[in-house]
Amino acid sequence: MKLSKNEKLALYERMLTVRAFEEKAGELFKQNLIPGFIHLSIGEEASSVGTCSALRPDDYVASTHRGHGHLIAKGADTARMFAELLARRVGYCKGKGGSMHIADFSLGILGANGVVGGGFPITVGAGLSIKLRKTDQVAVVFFGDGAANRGTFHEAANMAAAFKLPVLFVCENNFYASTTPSSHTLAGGSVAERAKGYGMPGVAVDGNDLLAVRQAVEEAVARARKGEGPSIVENQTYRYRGHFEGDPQKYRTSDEIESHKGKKDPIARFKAHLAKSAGLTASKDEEIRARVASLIEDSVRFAMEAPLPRPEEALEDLYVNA
Amino acid sequence: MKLSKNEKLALYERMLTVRAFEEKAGELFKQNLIPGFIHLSIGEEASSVGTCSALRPDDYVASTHRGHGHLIAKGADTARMFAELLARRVGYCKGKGGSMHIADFSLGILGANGVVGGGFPITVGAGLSIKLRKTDQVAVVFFGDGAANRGTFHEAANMAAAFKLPVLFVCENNFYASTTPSSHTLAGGSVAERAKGYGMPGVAVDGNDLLAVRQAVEEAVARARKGEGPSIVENQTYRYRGHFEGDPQKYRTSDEIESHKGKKDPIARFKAHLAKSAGLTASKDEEIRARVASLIEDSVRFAMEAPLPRPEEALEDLYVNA
Amino acid sequence: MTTREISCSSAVMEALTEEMERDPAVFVIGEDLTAQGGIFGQFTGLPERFPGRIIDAPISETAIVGAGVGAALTGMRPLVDMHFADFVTTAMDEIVNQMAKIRYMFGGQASVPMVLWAPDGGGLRAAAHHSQCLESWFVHTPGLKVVSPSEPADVKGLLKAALRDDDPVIFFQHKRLFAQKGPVPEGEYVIPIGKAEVKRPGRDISIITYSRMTYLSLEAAKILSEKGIEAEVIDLRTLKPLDFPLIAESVKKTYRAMVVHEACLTGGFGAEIAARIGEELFDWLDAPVTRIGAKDVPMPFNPAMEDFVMPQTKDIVEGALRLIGRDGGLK
Amino acid sequence: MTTREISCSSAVMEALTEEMERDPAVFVIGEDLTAQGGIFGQFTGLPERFPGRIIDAPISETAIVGAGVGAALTGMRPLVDMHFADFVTTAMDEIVNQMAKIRYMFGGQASVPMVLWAPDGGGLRAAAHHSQCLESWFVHTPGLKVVSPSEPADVKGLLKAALRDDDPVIFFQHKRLFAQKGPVPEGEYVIPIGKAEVKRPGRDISIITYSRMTYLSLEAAKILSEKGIEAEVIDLRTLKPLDFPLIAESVKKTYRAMVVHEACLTGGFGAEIAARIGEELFDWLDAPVTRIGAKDVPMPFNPAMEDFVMPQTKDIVEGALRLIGRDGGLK
Ligand SMILES: Cc1ncc(C[n+]2csc(CCOP(=O)(O)OP(=O)(O)O)c2C)c(N)n1
Ligand SMILES: Cc1ncc(C[n+]2csc(CCOP(=O)(O)OP(=O)(O)O)c2C)c(N)n1
Ligand SMILES: [Mg+2]
Ligand SMILES: [Mg+2]
Repeated sequence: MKLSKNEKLALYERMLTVRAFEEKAGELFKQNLIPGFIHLSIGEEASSVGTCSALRPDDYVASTHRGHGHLIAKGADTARMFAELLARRVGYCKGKGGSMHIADFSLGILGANGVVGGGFPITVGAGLSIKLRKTDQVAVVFFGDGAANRGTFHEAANMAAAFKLPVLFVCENNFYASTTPSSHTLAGGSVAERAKGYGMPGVAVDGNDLLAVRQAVEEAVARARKGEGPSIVENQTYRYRGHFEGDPQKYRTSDEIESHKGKKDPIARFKAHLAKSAGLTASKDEEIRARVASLIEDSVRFAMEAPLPRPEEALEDLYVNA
Repeated sequence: MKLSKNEKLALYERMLTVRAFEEKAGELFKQNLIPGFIHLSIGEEASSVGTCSALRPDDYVASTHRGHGHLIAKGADTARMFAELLARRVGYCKGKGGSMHIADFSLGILGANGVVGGGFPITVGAGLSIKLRKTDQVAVVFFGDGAANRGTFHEAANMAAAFKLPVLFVCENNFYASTTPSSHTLAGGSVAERAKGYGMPGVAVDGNDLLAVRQAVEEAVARARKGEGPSIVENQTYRYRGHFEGDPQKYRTSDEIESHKGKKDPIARFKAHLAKSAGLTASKDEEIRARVASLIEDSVRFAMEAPLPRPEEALEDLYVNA
Repeated sequence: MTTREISCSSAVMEALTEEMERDPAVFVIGEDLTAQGGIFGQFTGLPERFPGRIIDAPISETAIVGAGVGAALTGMRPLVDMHFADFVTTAMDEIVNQMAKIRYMFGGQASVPMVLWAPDGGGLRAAAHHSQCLESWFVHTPGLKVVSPSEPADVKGLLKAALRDDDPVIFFQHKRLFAQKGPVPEGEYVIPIGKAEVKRPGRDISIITYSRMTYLSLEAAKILSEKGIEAEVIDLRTLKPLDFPLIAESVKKTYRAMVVHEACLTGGFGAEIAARIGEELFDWLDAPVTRIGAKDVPMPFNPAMEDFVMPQTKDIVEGALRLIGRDGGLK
Repeated sequence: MTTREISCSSAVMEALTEEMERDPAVFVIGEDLTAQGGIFGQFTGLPERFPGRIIDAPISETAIVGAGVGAALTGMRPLVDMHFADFVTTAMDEIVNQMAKIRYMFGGQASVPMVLWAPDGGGLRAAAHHSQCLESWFVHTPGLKVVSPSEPADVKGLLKAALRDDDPVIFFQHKRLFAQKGPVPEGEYVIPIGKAEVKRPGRDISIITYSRMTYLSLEAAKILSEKGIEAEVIDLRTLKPLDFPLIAESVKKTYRAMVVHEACLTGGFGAEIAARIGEELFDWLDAPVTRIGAKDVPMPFNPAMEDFVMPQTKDIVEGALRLIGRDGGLK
């Protein structure tokens, strides 16, 4: 891994963009402007950005219900994302998908998924497609600690390993699945360890350390591109917000939440690193943050001003040839 | 494990019964007397008999499409089994189930299953029920190397381990799933090794060695009864017959099949052991074999003479309270 | 009997509390039940009252449902919480091939006394994966019973009946009705599975419906009444076994029938009801049996689109007017 | 065009061979395909002809179907072999929530050009887990196309159309028809999805059917003809989208309609067809639309029981006679 200073600064900016997007989405939700429900990834930015930074534009990513970060990390347009959350016609899915079904297929994003663990088999299929088409792309599936208990994880891991597919299983282990701590439901306690049962490498990393994530993913991606098969990377992290916006969060204390902030925060940590190693000054930091803020502001304005679809448009987009 | 000579002789007789049942079933099928299709377990008798010999009558067993041996090993009546294969009213399932759906619930058998891997979740439920009812029963699920790749395996293994349920996963690894060798589809190559990912013990044994199977199962059962949770036991064995009767078997050579017979045969091996350690003489062996032969003969006669159900009986047994 | 106003989610809570008190074999398994009383608050208080009997499972719906089957086969009476009805898709083998068929396949040796409890329906802007009404799949599955009540009182009485039933019951409850209140009798009562109820009598047209559409149909009936049309609204409550005698009685009185459900129109349960009415009551009909259901698309996220896709009160009113106008109006 | 007699399984083989030659994106994934040409011999020769493009998968139907979806999203055109249609139960989320909905949920960004190939039906004494007809679930699922042909010629032409279609198609093929032979044109042709066909013209009653029941209906029509009743037999071939115009044309001629399928009666696809005929052709009907389907139980193993449960030719004949007798016989 050899990242230039500018590359690092770009990753820093990307993490800030994810966070700012999520914070804004939370606000809009609170103002009842976003319908349905949304799951924010604040606190998990090193995982989404670190992972996607090791990918090429033509690589595939399957996302989850907590997917805004994955999209932004893969290069999605925050304006069209807000537009989708706000159910506008210019939203990524013309207002038909919302937060749980958001994607930019032109960026290789195979979709957020309302079904936990729904992305595993799809990603294996992308991996198979890569192998059949003989390209050196890779396909990445993001999933939570909770999703690791779905049968789809097992079938996909086994098939990817048996066929040596260029697939990367990236667990974002935030130690909770909705209200349930993984200590109660994840037998064995480790997602990375499960890799052994399929004869593939598995590694758990500090998922709040952008460079650690990047390193682990880079290695797994290199392996996959060489045709050596799949890997599991487990990014251990934490979500600051409730499972969904509005979650009463009776299952954990605010002390517990606070204990993961501050020095453990992935953005603060990378910032400290940059200050030391990439000459990130306070004014440079200000400049980046201002850019991010104005991007988010512009994006929201674009989305808010965008027209809503006509109700009858609900009947479009079902079939290619109806 | 302390088995008396008589106990050992009884297990020998049980294995012979399974084999004789299966051979007879094969014959009846060839004569077009058994409708549908049947999967025989010839060559795998040490697994079914060794496993069930370590169980109590009140323990549960979920069986598979290749289930005749499991039933006999758990104590089922061969006459009613033949009657079911022959679609008679006195068959275990009144002729509604056939070979793939055969069971004696009074013996704790939770059913053969036409769906590969269908038994996993059901067995976990039996384990949960045991825990809730606070008994010291155990629940055993038989499954093949092919079934180990189904998502149900994973969900069941994880749940059993997370909840420390008294469940035993007994893999009958015959290295083929239908026409497909497990080397092609079972990533990692070992079912027993998958146990680690769930933090439970897993052991692979020579599944043609009755005493090795018995030993491994006994240990796992003891653990389960003490409330220490589930285990995997992988009995490595081989099926002599095709996947189903009538299988053209293009996927393997007859040399391969023959190489598993003779000295490797589970019955021959146990016989040799008994000759040395339990004084099994030729005449005693003859006596046992004659008893088995007459049991099978009587059973078939009973079944053949038993009346068929009336077609309208197809409308019965759907609901308890219709 | 005195009654009080409680919500559908309180009705669930009461039914479960009473049945768990009554029968130690009853327990609940599903995801995220204990920390916050279930995602609709329907289990609030139960984890404390029945320690160990409300079980938080891993995200393994296949194994959860299958575990319900295994527990039911071995002496227990599970209620399995499907979280969202949409996720039945992850456990169809367990539901259709195991839960529904075990008794029959094994010649009546076993029974599977379990309740699969599934919150269904749209209107929460939750889009395509969290809004479906899938009852028609299960009505087509021999071996199951299917319940889908609307009023809190029915929820309570039918849930108690389902928990006591020796056969597997799928219990659909509409997510938009959890907060819905209604009068519920004090004390012990059970509503038998398989009985529909006339929620509003009428002579001009029979509206056959269930679940949330019962409320919209009642609203529509009010509007129709102002136009001089008296609609009879039948809430099926149970979909399988179907209370066809009650439907027939009504249609023989009104000569006109309309079926209303929230599920997609094509292949929905309304087709079965309409086909049966058409077949068995052919000579009684003055007009075609009309069906009202959602438009045949996945549920879109955008609220106006979602409302457009789901049947609305005005669709029911218009459907009735069309039907009545068709044969020259009321006689 | 010259024709020759080939079986349905040869028709599958030919269609696949031609399409795999034509388009390198087409491949096949499923269980046990290569060693013995698939469990119905339908893929014989293909593994040798297209090395690496006929893929033996682990027993992981959920992942197999999902992998089909992922491959379809990324430039391929998979045919996914479901082994037995009964096992769709293990992949319903992938079929219903992903394959069917992806295009719509994502606002038309993506398409899922894949074929889910599912051998269905009873009559093999294979009992409850290997005999089902489950098409009505998918007809109720917006986003899918559903095909269920009977004749080898239709199998070939429709399979080619399905493989070229940019939308997901479920292709049901009856297990008892694999050996069924029929005339198939030489050379290249495609049969459009969505078109039914009159397999026998008649004036007295319309028998609307598909899959194996087409043959029984044609037999029944012959018997009826001897009694002076001319039945028109329509083979739907495609169930979704439904060729209702052809049905309507026929019913407007015969004034009587009967729907015949092998699936269980209650909630089967026959309900949808009957409901639609009842609704849209009310004034044309001289008699109720009758449905013939399997009795509402899982498939029993015993052969006589199985035959009793499945619709037989005589049930179709009797159904037609009842219908015709009802309105006083032929006019
Ligand atoms: C199959 C399925 N089961 C349950 C749910 C409801 N659900 C949505 S998110 C979630 C928790 C997921 O936990 P995890 O995989 O750890 O991801 P996280 O939310 O922590 O990012 C649950 C149970 C669902 N959407 N899909
Ligand atoms: C879910 C499912 N998929 C496929 C099949 C078809 N099938 C029946 S047995 C079998 C092979 C099973 O292999 P394994 O689990 O190793 O058991 P074995 O037959 O070797 O005893 C297959 C593919 C099935 N019955 N159920
Ligand atoms: Mg989590
Ligand atoms: Mg095997």
